[in-house]
Amino acid sequence: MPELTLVEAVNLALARAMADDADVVVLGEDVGVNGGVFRATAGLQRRFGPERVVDTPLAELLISGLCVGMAAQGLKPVGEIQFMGFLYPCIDQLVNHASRLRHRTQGRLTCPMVLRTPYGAGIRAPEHHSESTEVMLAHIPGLRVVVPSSPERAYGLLLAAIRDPDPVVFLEPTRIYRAVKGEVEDDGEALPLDVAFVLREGRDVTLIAWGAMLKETLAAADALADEGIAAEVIDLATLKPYDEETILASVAKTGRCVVVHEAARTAGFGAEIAALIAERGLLSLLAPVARVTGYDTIVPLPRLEQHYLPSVDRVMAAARKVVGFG
Amino acid sequence: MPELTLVEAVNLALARAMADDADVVVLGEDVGVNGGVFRATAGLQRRFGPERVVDTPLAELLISGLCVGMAAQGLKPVGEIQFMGFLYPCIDQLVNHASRLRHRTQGRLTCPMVLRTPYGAGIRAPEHHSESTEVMLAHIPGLRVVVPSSPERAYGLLLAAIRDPDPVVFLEPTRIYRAVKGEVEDDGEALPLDVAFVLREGRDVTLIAWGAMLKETLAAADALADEGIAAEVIDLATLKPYDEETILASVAKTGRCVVVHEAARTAGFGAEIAALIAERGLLSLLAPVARVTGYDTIVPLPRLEQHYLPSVDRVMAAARKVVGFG
Amino acid sequence: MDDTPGSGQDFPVIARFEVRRRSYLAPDGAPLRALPSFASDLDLLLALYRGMVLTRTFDLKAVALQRTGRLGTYAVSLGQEAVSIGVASAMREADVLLPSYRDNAALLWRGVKMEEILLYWGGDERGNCSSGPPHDFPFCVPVGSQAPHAAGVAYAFRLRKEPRVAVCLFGDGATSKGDVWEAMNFAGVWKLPLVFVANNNQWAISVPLKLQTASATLAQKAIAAGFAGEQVDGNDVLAVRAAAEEAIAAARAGGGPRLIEAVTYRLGDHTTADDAARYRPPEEVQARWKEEPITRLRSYLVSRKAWGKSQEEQLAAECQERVEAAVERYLATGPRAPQTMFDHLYAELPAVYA
Amino acid sequence: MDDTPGSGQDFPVIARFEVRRRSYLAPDGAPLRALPSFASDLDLLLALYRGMVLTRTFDLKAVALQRTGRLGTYAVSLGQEAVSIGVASAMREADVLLPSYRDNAALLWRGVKMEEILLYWGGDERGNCSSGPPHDFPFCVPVGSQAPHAAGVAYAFRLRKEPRVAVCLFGDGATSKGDVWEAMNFAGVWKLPLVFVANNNQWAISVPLKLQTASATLAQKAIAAGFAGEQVDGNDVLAVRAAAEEAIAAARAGGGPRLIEAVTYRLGDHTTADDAARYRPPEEVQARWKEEPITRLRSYLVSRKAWGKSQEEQLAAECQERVEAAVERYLATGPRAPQTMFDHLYAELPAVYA
Ligand SMILES: Cc1ncc(C[n+]2csc(CCOP(=O)(O)OP(=O)(O)O)c2C)c(N)n1
Ligand SMILES: Cc1ncc(C[n+]2csc(CCOP(=O)(O)OP(=O)(O)O)c2C)c(N)n1
Ligand SMILES: [Mg+2]
Ligand SMILES: [Mg+2]
Repeated sequence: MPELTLVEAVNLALARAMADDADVVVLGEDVGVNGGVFRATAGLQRRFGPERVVDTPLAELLISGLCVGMAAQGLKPVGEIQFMGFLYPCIDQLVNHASRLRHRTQGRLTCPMVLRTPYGAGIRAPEHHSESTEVMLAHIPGLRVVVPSSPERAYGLLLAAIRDPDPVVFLEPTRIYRAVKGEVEDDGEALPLDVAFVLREGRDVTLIAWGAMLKETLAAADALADEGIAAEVIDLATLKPYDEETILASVAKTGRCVVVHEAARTAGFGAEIAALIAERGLLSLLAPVARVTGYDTIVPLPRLEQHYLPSVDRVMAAARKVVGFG
Repeated sequence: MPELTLVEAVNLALARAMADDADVVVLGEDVGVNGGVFRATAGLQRRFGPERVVDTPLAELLISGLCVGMAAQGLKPVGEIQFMGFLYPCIDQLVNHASRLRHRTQGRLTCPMVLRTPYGAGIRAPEHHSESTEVMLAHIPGLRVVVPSSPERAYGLLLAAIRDPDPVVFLEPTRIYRAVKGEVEDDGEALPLDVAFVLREGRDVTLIAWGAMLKETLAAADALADEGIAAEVIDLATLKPYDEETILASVAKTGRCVVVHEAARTAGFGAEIAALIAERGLLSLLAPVARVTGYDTIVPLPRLEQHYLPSVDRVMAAARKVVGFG
Repeated sequence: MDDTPGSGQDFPVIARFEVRRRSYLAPDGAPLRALPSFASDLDLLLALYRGMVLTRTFDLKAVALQRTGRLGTYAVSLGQEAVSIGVASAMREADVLLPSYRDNAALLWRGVKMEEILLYWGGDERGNCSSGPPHDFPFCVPVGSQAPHAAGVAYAFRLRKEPRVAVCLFGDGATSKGDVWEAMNFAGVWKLPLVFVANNNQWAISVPLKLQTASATLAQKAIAAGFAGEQVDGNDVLAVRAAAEEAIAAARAGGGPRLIEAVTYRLGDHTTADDAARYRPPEEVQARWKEEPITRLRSYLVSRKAWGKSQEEQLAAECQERVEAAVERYLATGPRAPQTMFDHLYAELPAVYA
Repeated sequence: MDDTPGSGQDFPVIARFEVRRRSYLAPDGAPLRALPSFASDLDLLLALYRGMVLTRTFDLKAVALQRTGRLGTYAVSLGQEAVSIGVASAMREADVLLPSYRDNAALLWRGVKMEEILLYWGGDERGNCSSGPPHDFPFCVPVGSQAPHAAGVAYAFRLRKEPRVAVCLFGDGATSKGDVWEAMNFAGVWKLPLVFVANNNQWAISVPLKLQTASATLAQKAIAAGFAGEQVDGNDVLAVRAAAEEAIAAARAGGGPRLIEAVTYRLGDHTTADDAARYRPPEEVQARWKEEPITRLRSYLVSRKAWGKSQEEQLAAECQERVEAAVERYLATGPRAPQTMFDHLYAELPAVYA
């Protein structure tokens, strides 16, 4: 099995989906000849032609709206937004149309679309290229929001997203596009959406993260093990609808929880997880639920961005604190 | 002192701000001759002229972007979005520009704008007219998000929002635009932003709500009193940045908390409050934090919308449950 | 043209454009020029006429229902029936309609049942699961946001080489939205089988056209997207139908998109929640009644001896009866269980919500 | 024009438009026609020339810094210097510039320091708190999103009756964004003192103009908003400057907005993160070097005996020196404390964050 980077796994899944299903269409800015600014769509246009791998005009609202129209006609469009910072013009289409086309027509029209976008800070990119506002999407009923954290999961979850009969926003953590490698078999096997992945078992504390933050979270778990703290690490993977049971089961076992995300703290998705536990897992809690997150400020430009991102140290400190609590 | 409805109080505050400060400009669809589809800007154009009360073309992105440009020039624009369901095209401008103009220019340019919009369900309106996605805005660093729940607070908070040197999204609960009346003195006194209002004191349970849901929440508190349960009712009023201390102080006293909002449950702003308490108020908690919210589905059209909205009964049931817990 | 930049100097003109206005019938129904060939088909003309009259009967009834608390907010198409009917009548069943919220006439023409439209405005999602062509889009409320969908639909036709056309209707106000712009631009690039119809009824709620845009016509907005626009008299159903027929045929033949601006007038309030008297003088509205499409076509039909008083009375009675019957079916539609609000949220309700 | 809808019939033409193309100097620097009056001001021409050369020197240095890890992603304006310089030189200090991210030349002309621009692309917010006119906007990264700001700024001028003009630059790609459309339309309605400049460098990263839009010119997009557009040779700084001067003067005098399409070519990669060889043949780029603006103006200046080898050498040395000095100041700029990331989030940091 070949070792692939996460972005190569995305590419592989796209190629696989397009080969398997003539209805799959890829569209976005620079996805054609150029193969995408991160090369996620490299080679697809040569293989599937410019009508199935469409270089769109520079218009994000359009891309999302095209997806809705194509999907209503039974295509399976996979739109690419170049960076999450440019996804905001799509929110109108996502909230007012994509997420509710099935509901408002009571199943007459459906919207099997995927909107992919690289997201997150930490790649020394210019302004507006470091967004991680996934919670804005995860609040929207009718959408699915999926975030892979490894090449294998990128492949399997993207295939699942494309095959899913409903709209999926697929957020690809830029910071680990090439930073992690993994064996990926091109077997066309999708991974389940709606299921969180327990990446590491442990009984002292539950660490929950998604996307690029798994890197720091797993590193923290390693280092905590050296200190005698056995951390369970959960990759939430699908944020909407999310897998409550895996979280609750883990916290029932460990009694302690740290949620890690790079998005701003206030009303980030970590709040939802903490709220879930405060509501349904309170009796198992042996310590407050800690949130290790980005700060409530604008993500700074590269010179300071590393200070913005949750570090291994911050995750460890929070884990130690909840483990040592009470 | 005259008794005013909430929408009349909004109108009064706008008139006052415009009379006091020539830099205040009102703009939006139908805000001029027509006085706004809810009459919030009635009479303003006659009084202040069509250049300060601007009927814009039908373009929400434009309205928010105009506000940014005007504000950078030192005007104090107050944009109106006709319904929150049409605010999504503004999110790009709000996240990428309004909220960070000061930060990205290190104070050289600033953005003293207000974007007002009616919001919420329950007025038997057509599709897309029942949104309450306030959490999407409350997640954004650099914004303020304010929701009045009475005519007095509408007047005072709107004046504060207009005078505030930073961008404020001002969400006006449509359902109580005319459903509540209150005495409002046109004294030009602003109310503090960033401070929650304790509308009713009680020692058994803290009920937290904002906007139209205060109606049900206060009614529930009344009815609970008959059952011998003394509920403290907090109007959060400003969701971003929000007043953590008032919440924590109340929960420290009551040990029990119910958060009420009509927005969908998952990753709603209630999650943030529950997370705050799970993190910093856990030791005072005598029961799980309950969330009484809208459901994770598309707000139904009028025939079913009352079943979607949290009812007095649901609030009471949750309060009883947390009070009776353990 | 003398004020074009550079016109005082000898800079070469590198592009020229013009916009024409199509009309066949004067307000009094008199032909202004040779009629389009379909006008020789009297049955078709009568069908157009019936469609407009049915729509008006239906609209007025819907307002009455709203006024008596039996319907939610409703948007009448009073005075604009010719636009929707003219366009819809030029479409094939396999074509896809992407209407605005004021296109009752088009929906009815395409087979949507009156009780379904009432159900929708009465606050029940089942109204959108309608008896029209299953691929048609429902009413679109967020103004202009259906235009990118239309481009997506038309793209699908192009990709699959299906001889189908998407037809997207919106108002003058909608032309100010970036959505419409982005969609038109994309349609131009890919020469999509897509006809845009701007229903220029002069008002966007209270905002008059001159505050909406400075462009002399809405038709010329297509120039920006690299294709042709045409203005038609939107109160002349023959003009609308002819322009739509040509545009749809051209689009089907691979000729790419076209924009039709249909100039008409909103004789009614914006919706039942609006009071237009607040912002426009009754005299303006009164004057516009002289141009409205139903009387116009009737005058022409009468002049051709194809219509008369008895037919008119019979049609009125028939429309009334059909509308009443639909209203009865609407009012008899039972409530839905509250938990149906979770139906169709996803193909399958995720376990976590169950 | 024969394919305009309805042209086969006798429908009246109700609107006509044309677009002209302005140019003064041929690629070899030879005048094509009478030059604009400012061309008699040799000092001005030399200033334009120096501005372009400084920009290019700076750009190339910035790329070198990026390649050696001392700068973040950077967008050069190689070959496009005439657009920004021509436009900026036609502005007054009190006017407001709303640039795209590729308008280094305009910023430098307006007094922004080179080390500030480096600081910005080097990842430090302080670069935006620049020494240019304090009311100017910083680079805009989300494509086209500065256009509505420009309309807001121009609206403020109009309201306060200030004789100032907003000037908004963006690329060909940006013309596809609804933002630009909505802003142009509003500017038309209110006849705002606002000049839009579309820098048509033929590419939006890898997307060539023909996939961006089907419109024959970008200038004609103004027709949709009800005002005039003009195309200029964007490699001819005289043409850009003259068009900008006219448009800005007209706007200042209450004549409303104008759109200038400056046709140029992006000789460099999109940014340092891009490799244009992946999507366009080197021959195309090679051919375009023959049209670039600096050589063109130099040829003209030389033909007027206003420039020669020694001046060129001196200028090169001087630019090099200024750039190096600025780079040194940039590299010497100390780091900021991490907690400064909370500075200027709000006017006062809310207590809850303190
Ligand atoms: C995006 C959006 N903004 C605002 C509204 C509220 N609204 C409903 S109809 C309307 C005016 C639409 O005017 P026009 O496009 O001319 O269509 P008409 O109603 O005249 O048919 C407005 C502002 C909306 N539905 N959608
Ligand atoms: C809204 C938005 N979408 C995507 C991008 C990513 N991006 C940066 S520049 C660019 C191309 C811009 O092309 P054009 O407008 O022609 O300007 P040019 O770069 O050629 O100067 C793209 C797609 C962005 N910055 N903003
Ligand atoms: Mg209209
Ligand atoms: Mg370009």
